[in-house]
Amino acid sequence: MIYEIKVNELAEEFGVHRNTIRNWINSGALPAQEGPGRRYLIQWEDYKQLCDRYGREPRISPEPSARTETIQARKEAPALAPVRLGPKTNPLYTLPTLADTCLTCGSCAGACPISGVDDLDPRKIIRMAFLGLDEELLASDWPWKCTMCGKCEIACPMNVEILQLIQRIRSRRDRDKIPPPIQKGVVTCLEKGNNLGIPKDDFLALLKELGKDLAATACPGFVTPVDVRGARLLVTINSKEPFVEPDNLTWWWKIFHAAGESWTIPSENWEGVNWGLHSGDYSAIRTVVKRIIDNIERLNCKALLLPECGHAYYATRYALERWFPESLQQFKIYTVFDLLLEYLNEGRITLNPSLHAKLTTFHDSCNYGRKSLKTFGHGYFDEARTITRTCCKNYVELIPTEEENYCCGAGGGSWASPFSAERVFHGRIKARQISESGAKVVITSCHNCKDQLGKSLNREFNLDIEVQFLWELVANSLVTTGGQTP
Amino acid sequence: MSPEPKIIAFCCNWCSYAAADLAGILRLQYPGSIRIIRVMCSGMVHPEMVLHALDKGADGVMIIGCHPGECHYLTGNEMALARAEVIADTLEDLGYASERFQLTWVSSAEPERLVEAFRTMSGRLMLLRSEQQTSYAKKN
Amino acid sequence: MKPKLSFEWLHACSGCEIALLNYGEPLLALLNRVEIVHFPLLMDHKYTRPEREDLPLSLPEADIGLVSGGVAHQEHLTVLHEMRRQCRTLIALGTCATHGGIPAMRNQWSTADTLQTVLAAGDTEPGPMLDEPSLFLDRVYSVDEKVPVEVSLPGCPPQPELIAAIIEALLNKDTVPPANKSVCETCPTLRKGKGQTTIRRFLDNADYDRDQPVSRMRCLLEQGLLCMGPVTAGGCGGKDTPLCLRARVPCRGCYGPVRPGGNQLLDMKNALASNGIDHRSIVDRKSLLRFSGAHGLIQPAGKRR
Amino acid sequence: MSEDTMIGAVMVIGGGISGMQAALDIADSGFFVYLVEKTGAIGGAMPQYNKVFPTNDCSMCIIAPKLVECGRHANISIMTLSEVIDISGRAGDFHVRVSEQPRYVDINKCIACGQCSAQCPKSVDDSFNSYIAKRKAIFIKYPQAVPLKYQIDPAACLRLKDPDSCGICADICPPGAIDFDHQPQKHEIQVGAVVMALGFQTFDPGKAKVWGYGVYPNVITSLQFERYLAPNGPTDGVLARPSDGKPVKKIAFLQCIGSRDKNHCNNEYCSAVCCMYAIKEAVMVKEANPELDVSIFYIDMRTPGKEFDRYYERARSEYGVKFIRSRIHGVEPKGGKGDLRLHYSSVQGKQVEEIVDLVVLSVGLETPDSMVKLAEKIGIHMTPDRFASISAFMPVHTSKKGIFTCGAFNGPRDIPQSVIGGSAAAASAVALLTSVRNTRTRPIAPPAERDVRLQSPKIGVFICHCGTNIAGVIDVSEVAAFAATLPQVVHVERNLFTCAQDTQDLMIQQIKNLGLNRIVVAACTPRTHEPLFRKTLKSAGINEYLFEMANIRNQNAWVHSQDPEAATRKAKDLIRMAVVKVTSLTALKPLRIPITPSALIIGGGVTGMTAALNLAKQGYQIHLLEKTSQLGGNALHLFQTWNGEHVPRYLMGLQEEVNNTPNIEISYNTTVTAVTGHVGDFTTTIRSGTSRKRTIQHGVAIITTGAKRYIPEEYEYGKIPKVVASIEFDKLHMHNETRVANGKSFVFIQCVGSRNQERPYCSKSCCTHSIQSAIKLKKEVPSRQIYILYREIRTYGQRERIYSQARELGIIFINYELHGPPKISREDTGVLVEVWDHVLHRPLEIKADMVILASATLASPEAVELANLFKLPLNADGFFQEAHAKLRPVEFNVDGVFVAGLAHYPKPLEESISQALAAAAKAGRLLARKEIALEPNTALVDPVLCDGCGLCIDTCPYRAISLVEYLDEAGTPLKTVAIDQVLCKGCGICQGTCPKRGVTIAGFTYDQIEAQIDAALMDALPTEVTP
Repeated sequence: MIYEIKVNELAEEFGVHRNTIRNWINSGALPAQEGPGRRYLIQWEDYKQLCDRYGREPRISPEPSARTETIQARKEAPALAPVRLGPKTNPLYTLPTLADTCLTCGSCAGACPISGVDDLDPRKIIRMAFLGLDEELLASDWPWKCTMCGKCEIACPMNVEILQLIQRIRSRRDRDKIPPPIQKGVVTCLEKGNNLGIPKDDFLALLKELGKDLAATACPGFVTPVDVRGARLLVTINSKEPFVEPDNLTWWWKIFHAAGESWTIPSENWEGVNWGLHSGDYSAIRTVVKRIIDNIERLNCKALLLPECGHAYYATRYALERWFPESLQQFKIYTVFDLLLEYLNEGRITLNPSLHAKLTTFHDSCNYGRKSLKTFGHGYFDEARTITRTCCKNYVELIPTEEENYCCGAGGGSWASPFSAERVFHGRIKARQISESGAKVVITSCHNCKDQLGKSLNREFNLDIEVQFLWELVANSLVTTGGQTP
Repeated sequence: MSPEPKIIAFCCNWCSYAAADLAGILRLQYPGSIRIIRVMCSGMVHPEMVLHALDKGADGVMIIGCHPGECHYLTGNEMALARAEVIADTLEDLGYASERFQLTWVSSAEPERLVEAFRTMSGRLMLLRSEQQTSYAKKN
Repeated sequence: MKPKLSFEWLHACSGCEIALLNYGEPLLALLNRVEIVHFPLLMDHKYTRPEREDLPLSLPEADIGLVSGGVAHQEHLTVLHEMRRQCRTLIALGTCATHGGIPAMRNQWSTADTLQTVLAAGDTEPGPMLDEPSLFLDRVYSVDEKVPVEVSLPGCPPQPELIAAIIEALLNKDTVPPANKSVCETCPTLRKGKGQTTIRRFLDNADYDRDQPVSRMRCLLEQGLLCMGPVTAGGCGGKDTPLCLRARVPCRGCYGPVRPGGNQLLDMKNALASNGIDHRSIVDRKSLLRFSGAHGLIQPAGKRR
Repeated sequence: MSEDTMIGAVMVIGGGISGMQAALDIADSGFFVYLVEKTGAIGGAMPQYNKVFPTNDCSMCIIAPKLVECGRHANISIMTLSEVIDISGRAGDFHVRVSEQPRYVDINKCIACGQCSAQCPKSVDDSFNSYIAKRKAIFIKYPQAVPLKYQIDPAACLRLKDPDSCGICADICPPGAIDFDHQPQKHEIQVGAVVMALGFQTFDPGKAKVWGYGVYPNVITSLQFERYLAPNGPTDGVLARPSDGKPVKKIAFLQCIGSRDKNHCNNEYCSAVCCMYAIKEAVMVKEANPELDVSIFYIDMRTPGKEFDRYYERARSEYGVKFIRSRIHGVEPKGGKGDLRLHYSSVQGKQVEEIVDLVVLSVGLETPDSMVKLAEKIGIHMTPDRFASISAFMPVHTSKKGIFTCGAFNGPRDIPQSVIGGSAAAASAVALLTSVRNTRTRPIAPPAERDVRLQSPKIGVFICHCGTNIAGVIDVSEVAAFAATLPQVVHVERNLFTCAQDTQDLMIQQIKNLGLNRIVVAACTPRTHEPLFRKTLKSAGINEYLFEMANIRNQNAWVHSQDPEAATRKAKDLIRMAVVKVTSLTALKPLRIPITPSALIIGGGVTGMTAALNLAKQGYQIHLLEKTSQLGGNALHLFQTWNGEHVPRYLMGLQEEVNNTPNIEISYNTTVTAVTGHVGDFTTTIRSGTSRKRTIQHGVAIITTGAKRYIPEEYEYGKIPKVVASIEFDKLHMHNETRVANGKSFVFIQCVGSRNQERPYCSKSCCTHSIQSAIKLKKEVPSRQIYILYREIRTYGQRERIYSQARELGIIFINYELHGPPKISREDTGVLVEVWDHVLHRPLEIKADMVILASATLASPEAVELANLFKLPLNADGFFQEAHAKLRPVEFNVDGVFVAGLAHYPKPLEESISQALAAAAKAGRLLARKEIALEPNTALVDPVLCDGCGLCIDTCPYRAISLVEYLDEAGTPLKTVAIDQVLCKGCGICQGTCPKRGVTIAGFTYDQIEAQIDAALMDALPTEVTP
């Protein structure tokens, strides 16, 4: 049966942008011929396949009378080999709260933005774990497409620990089957001290260079403090910044400079990123965080600025609380929000709110938001908004927001992994939120979120927005004592 | 269209009257020209009441009692059944069409059946009226 | 001035008039107290009974008028209207007047059919057809269907004592006792229970002991005989046993229904059916209305309204 | 506690439906009742509802009779705005301190004219209309409140805050009832027992922002929906979108809001009523507007009660309500205009997005913290779910002797269970205080009755609007104008709710002032409301039988709603018929007959024994009949109740207590062969085994004949030995039989024989039963694999706890509703069970060592025979049909006969026990009265017409007619018939037989019926005679 479609209708149905549909047609994901009047003719079977791929209920079915509730699933499903249930050997999990207490009520599947992709959703993952289909779970890519955003967990009435289950599935997979970029990142970090293997002298040269430029422009007398023994605050660097966008580093430096902060960057093992969290490699997480602690002891620092990327903050704090609780007594830990608020409250920096007039909103990244609330007892919602609103008067909230906010789609290592179609598909809800809010500027506190929002969704969904880090916004709003902007 | 046929329905307090109430609760609709008279039992209705109603202009008369064996007074509905034959014969003798009288059983839990009985009776009387009108027209 | 009496008879058989004469000696005493101004059967008083309303008819004015017989013909109607005009109180005498009587049994056929079968048809050479068949009414009516009547005295024939009693009562100006009890009121028979299930024809006698009084005999209806007692107005036997029962014969319902609007057929069959007696075992059910065919109770078959 | 120092009074805390029922039963059993109500009027939550399930009656019509009865009862003192501070003392002699908040309106003066509220400038959110409407600072709780007295809300009133501001109401109040310096008062009350009917509050969904309640205006709670639909609600029953008033096209009901949820609240239990009220609300709104698109999103559709499953099936198939098995995680707005977006995963696992106009949150029930504190202060133990902790065997006793509890405070339950609970609590309180019965009650003096025989009829016609039920279809003003023209009608009146207390009092005034001597009420059906109006006539001083109702609602407005003109015409005819009949009605005196103070209880199971014991404690003689040779009935096969209490030990104790209670006489192997007589004086013949028949005289009878287990035909039962029915499995499990002992894998299959074409009802206790067996199996050997294959898991109420416990133990639940029932086949030594998984939509295979079938509970076949003997109705499934599911759940239309336990409907043990106590309360209430009045409309012989023809004698089914000889004044022997007024039931068969109108039934004479016929056909031309 031929199914005639208009591009924007199909885009509306799938919740994606017109460009995405055109990409799917050009890339052959959706075979279609040009029809009269800017329409495309596609076979119903291809349309059905696309629906299956993205877990959509086909809006029209060939036989209008077919009721979806009939036992059509049985006819349609290929002859699946029956699963022989029995006692589980070497089970994936032991605690019942990871799957057993599930009511199969469907709240998680309803909440998850990529529910239905590969015909799987959180409810089915739990069910497969519960019925002992471990091999299939490990073989499936769905756990790797899941961004572990936790939206399913806050929806679950029975408080099933879905994220721990996904984490368990990821850590159980053979290392060579993990999405290559992530595994490579972890291995490089372990061997070379940072994910991208930047040699030490190139790194130090870059720091010095940047320091000189900064001293020449906004912060006279600035010298990049490397290995400064006795500095108060140890700062880690996300290797992506020196590698790709070196001047991003200078935002923090301007702030430290303005606040007169005593801080330092370790010359070695300065990597803040911790992809062990994505690949479920707990020993890697522990090693990277141990290095940070060694640096603090080596440089005798009093406080640590937790790495600013969402997953890095979560992994580092998780590791500190789980394996190095005693170190928490030795030094104070700051999140990006705590530090910036401290500077503001102590008046060490002052911000000029009139610089950013455009309508601005704040995107709560999952790790700083609901996951942090669940694991560490506090979600950084209010702090983020206080800082953002001191910089921009024209503020609007996304709907839903804070604990119920939708994930940008790039978390859990998705930005680096090969499932870009699913990542964009996941981001469609975030794109809708932003376009419905009418915001022109989106502030976030996580690298993956910034890349996904700024680079991928902005173009894919034609959002025409500007995305800034929180500290970028603060840096650009700084009022130096001389009154002139940096 | 001539007005709906006027029907007098003797409903017994325990079954058909209760079913009529239940039909109300379920909002089942039936012709508005039916007038229900509550009697304690279908056995209480003397055949003269049926003739009286027809003489006074009723298009049809119904007696609706409980199903055999379910009468609150044990044998009331059997009496009504026995008398129904008498009524049918007498109607013919007095020149009335015997379709104008109907005895039927309804339990207190069968509102649909009661409403069905009302509707069929009303339909039958409409048919009878049109038959008589055509035969009357043919004659003149 | 003696009260004036006027008699007339319509579709009648003079049985009622003879019943009055059967009153015997006391009739003479009664006659002295009244002045009979018009009595076609007994007094030779020439007058023509016009067949149509417009023809002249004059009857003497009277205090009490007695009319016997039903109304079946235009002539009866004109005479009846005149009687009504002339008499202050009008008495419908006999079951024919009060309920149509035996003649009303022809109501089950239309007047035209009746005339056809009675006069014209038949194997002998055709008799003379009446010139004006249309003067016959469509059926036999009772007197009170045509004119208001003060006193109804059913009976075929009514009991002479009853007639005299009514006239006496009217003379002494006291009210006429209402007769609203059935024949069973004064019937002494024993009632043990309606056991039987069918009605048999009265071809052989009821069972009773000859030398025992009627009061030892079991109720004839309970013996399976169709006794119309329960549905027939009482009074034929005065205060004691009803006439037919004295002869141990089931009542045939000659006094008409107990209540003015009553239907002897319906009441009887209903009572039988309610007692589990197969009412279809009555061979000719119309015979239950043999005395009260008027008031539209007997209709020609096939008429369906 | 010596007998005589006990106090013959009881305090009932909480004036909801359950508290009112307890108060009425206790007061009618001879004890004074203090009904303590926190708010300004009794009625509790029920008056807020528009309709109630499963009968779809309008809620006000159900509660009005009880409200009025409580309001008028001489032995019930309603203490409004009062709360219990603490209770001290012991059973039989409690000392209760009650604090009463000031009403600021003098109850004796206020005539509820409403002037004050009209002028009051201050309006605040009205909690009765759950905050979607406003009310004034001076207000009445709801229009039909009892006591109907205004009150001032101290938080809102300007005058109370600042003495020299406002005060308008006091100035304009006609009787000057308002007094701003009322002070809170303290009361010390001595009572013998306390009944806590504290009720519940609905969950506030505003706490969890995820549903958008309080943020998006089109997200409302089910209670608010109920108020929108109610005719006396803020929008007069018209449903519109709260955001912009536009018509509603698409509605979504979200189930389990504030229930079965550890995440957004801590109510882990199921609130038991939300599924049913959601279906009811969906059906009500679909009925008004069939094109509406209504969907209900649920986890399990829990409709286990009597007639509930049929109600659910009818909503789905006949009304087209869509049921979607998927819990909605949250509600988001779509665009700015108020539309709402629901994103869920369909049963197939596909994403679906629906845009709806209205989201209704089916909020659950919970106990307010204030009540939890009060309970703890009094020393009542509470369950973790914050409900009164009760034992299954003593469902209305709290942990403190002498303090009983009932209603939703015992755990979430619906109105029928609350009414039964109220009666059960009454039975227990009365049993405790039997020795001091009638010591504290005031005698109820019936008002003198005016003799109206000589007066010419002066008729009052009262026409009811019944909210919009009647007025919405019939032009009531035109009908009222017509009624005024009818002969002998001197007064016509229209009211919104004629059955409400205030209108009743108004009627009494009208009757007295205008000297009315005949009343016609044109409203609902006499079957439910005639007794109520008769009592009103009685208290107005005229004979209660000079009354006739015109049924212009059930048999007119409701059934001709599409044809308003015909309905109006018919209403006029019905009123004319009622007026013409009432004109010729005569005053009747009810026949008073003595009551034999003994009860016959048929069925010796737990239900029968409980009722017997309670009535014995109330001091009556009990005859307990048992069909078999052993007491215990179905409970003999049970092992534990839902909360794990050991049944066999309790059963032994019960049997013992029954055996050595002197006034209980037990006869084994006994069946009933014949029943004659009537309430107060039954004579029942019984036969024990082969011995001679015996007769028993008794005043009341309670049917507790229990039910039968369904012997499964499906799933290879009987062919494969390892496939057993649940009760058999209990036995094997109790004795650890080999198949169970070394069984490794067990499969339970639910709904075997229930909820199918043949038996479209739920047997209510099998889910709980199977889950308990599964938990016991799993705890014994944790390595066992246990599967439960179900259609809906119906562990309603606090039973949800064992469902969660089962899942925590790793018991696997598979739903076979979508993909069809499992297939059972033999596989070497075990049993192969093939079923499809409802989440993965894939075939599964389980090799089970044992398959346990949760078989249905059927009506016992003997029920039909017993029903005929007592002339009782059975419902379509063969269970006894109670008089009214909500108003009279344990009674029949036949007075003096009651039903309890499985004979009424399959139910778990503790519900049978509380229904047994309820039946005991109702029976006890009847036996407590020395004599009762019988309906006086029996047959009367008319000496003028009857001549003893005897045709009526044999037709009488009760052999109440006999031939009589007498001598008239002239001495001649005449015959007539005489009718035994007690035996005669007023059926009228004799009237239908008599050929001479010699016998008639009072209230249904020939002339009255003929007059009604004439009135009905007044404007019909006589059938045109075709020549």
